[in-house]
Amino acid sequence: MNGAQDLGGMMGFGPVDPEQNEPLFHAPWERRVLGYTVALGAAGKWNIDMSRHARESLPPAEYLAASYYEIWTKGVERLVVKTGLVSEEELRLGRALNPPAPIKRVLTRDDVPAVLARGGPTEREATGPARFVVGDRVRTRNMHPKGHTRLPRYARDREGVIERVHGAHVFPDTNGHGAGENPQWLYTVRFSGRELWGEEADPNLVVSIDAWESYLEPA
Amino acid sequence: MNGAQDLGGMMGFGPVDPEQNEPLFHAPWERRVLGYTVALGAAGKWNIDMSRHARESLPPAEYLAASYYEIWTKGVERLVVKTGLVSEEELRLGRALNPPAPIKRVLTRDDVPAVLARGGPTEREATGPARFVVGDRVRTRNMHPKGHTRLPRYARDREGVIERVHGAHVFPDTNGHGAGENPQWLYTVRFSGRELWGEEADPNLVVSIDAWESYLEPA
Amino acid sequence: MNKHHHHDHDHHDHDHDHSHLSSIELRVRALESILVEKGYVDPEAIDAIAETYETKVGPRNGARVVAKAWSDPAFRDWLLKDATAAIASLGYTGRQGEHMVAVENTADEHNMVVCTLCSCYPWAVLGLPPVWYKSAPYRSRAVIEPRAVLAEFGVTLPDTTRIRVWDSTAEMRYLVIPRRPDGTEGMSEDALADLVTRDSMIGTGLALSPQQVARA
Amino acid sequence: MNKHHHHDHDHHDHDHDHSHLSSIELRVRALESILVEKGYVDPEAIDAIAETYETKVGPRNGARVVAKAWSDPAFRDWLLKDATAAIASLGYTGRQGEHMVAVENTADEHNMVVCTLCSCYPWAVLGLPPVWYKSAPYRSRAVIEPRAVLAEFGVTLPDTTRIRVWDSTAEMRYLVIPRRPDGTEGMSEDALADLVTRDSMIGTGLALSPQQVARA
Repeated sequence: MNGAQDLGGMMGFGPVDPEQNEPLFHAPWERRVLGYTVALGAAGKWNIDMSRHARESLPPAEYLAASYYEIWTKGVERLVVKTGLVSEEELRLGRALNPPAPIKRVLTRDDVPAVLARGGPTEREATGPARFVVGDRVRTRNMHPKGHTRLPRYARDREGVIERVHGAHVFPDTNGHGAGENPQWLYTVRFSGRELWGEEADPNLVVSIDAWESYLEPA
Repeated sequence: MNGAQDLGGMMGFGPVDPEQNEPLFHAPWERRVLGYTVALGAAGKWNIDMSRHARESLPPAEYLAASYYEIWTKGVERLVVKTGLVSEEELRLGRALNPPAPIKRVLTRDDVPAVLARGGPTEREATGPARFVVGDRVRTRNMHPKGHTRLPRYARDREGVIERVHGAHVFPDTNGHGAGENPQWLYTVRFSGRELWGEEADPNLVVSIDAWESYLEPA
Repeated sequence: MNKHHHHDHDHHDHDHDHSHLSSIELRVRALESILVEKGYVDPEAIDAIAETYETKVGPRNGARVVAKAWSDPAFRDWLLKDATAAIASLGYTGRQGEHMVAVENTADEHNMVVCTLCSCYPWAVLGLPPVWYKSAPYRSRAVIEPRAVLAEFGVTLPDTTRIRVWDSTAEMRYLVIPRRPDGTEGMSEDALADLVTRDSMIGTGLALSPQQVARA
Repeated sequence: MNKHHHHDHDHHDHDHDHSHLSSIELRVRALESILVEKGYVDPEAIDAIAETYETKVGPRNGARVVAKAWSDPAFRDWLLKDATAAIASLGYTGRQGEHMVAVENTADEHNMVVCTLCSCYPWAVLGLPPVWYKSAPYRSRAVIEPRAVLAEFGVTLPDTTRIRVWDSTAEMRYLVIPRRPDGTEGMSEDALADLVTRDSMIGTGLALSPQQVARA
């Protein structure tokens, strides 16, 4: 979706402001929401693309005003409600009212090291040959889906070059809506700064995105 | 600038929500800020493009969270400070501390009908012939200026057709920064929905923008 | 949650700007008092400006233009050819209407006006814009999914009707001439003007039928 | 004005979300208590997850990868060819590092990593991302004006150095191998790792010189 999350090339946010000796968390609640958001992965009720979509579909003014962990908080609230783990009323009242819904697994303390060390690889066996090889010239599609996508606006309908081929990976545009993994070949596509930003761009800038095969056409 | 004001094609804002029997103003302060923003035009300290730029360069989260007249309020606050009519300290304290700056004119009640009836036409005598005629195919430039511009992102680097020629008009990209009116030929450029939004767009959609000549190249 | 500190405003398009919402009235008043104290602004001029749009300049102006175009083919032709002059002949000129273009709905094409970059609107013929016109939902969606927007206004057009969206990115201001409803032959311009709603001149509505007006 | 009703948080990248900022802690706690009461989440697992990034997984992991690449040409070649396997050989695997790519800075090219669409970051080698990496200024500007961003980090490169920005739009995670500083011949991998800052592995910094480390 063309939402507020799609920030590449936007202006008006001011300078980057790195914090010296930044702590890992700025408040205890950040630590908690990180922890339970990750832990809830084991429940098997959603995938990472659904998580991202839950965050990016927050109202734009709310998304842009929120800190990262505020976005996580609102995201996980949406996910537990949408998947029926928690009712809106429970969330509003701040306490459990209904019996728990069945989940796949509860992560225990002992599971944590193995689960984090395993992560969630997204590479899958390819179901067909790759359409493109390194060096091919491609053009990204001009597409504006209302649902989840990982093709940023600034890189749509732009001509670039295949720089790497990464195997077949889970396709977020369907997986983010629970519509299946539908793995597709994934490529790093390189663009000149001028192709992306016009003739006034830095002549020594090259930007790449990682793009699924269906985002691309031969140039 | 690629700011939050450039809303065409963005998603996530929800339904349009027309209010039945909407009043002209929703609170007395809206009426006041409308009035003095318009009245201050007579001071001759800024032009309409500078007004627009003052509003659109608000931080994006603030812009999107604000109502129209809140944006006007913040815009006029910025303008009076920037042009030296009011100091930041005066604004903070809410009272005058320094003597007034010289202005061109104070609008009186009696002036209002004539001033509103005259408005601020932006057509100027052309300094050269128009580059395009009705029916010409053109392509908008891929440009991402940091300053004020009136070429929306969704209509950049798109091919369209000249539909109307409007004469030479004040150029906002310079006028908005006090860098002169530099009038240019102004055109209505028509695009197919598919050119703008890709092959999944409504086949019976046509969208136009009004574009200054320097936004355009022959297609 | 924790919304006790701000007032509930009537606006549809915002409820987020909490740092200033409760104070906006004070803020606007404070700046006015500085402007007046410094002699930059005459408070009576503020009232005169607001009164203009409260009592003189509003969608009734545009409705008269449309009614005349429906009634007078020569005026219609003039309006389509040089809207600024044709509209000025009725006395409607000036701020946010300096350069007018009139666009006519037909059986094949429906026109709709938006300003995606700010909220440009033909004040001289329609007055001040409604909140929805200035809101992010309308500004974002009118150019990419106008049919869905029209549906939210209760307007459903055949898929074969072309939607023609005018994004007011310059100082040209667009007035839609809605289609003249059936059964209005012989009606006076005044009576016809009653059929012409504000939304029908933005393109998010259609002109009313005489029956609809009678029921209202 | 009128900001008395909300707390001042330490964040750099926000101060607008006033409806929830004061209540976010309550809100997070309330959801945790529901999740625990319903048996979906074990509170000890929450601690174990946080502790992992507090004590085990952080930029020191990445620094060891870089130091080894500087010291061992065969490892460097492996890292550039198959970063996931090479990094796994040092014991760094898993969440937000499942698919790694290492990119090497040279005299001609400087690499920089961003995630414009969310905040993807190679947790397995760098730990949790800093606030600035997740902020709108960095995410918006890194792809359009990376040199200006670098300047804000105190990094000024010759105009002739190509800036190569990697926007992490998929599950590939990028680790920048900064240039090895001069005067580091013969240093141990442990000592070299001390030169490798987090920012140098994102591409918003350079590796430190031994003199800079000694002064710190």
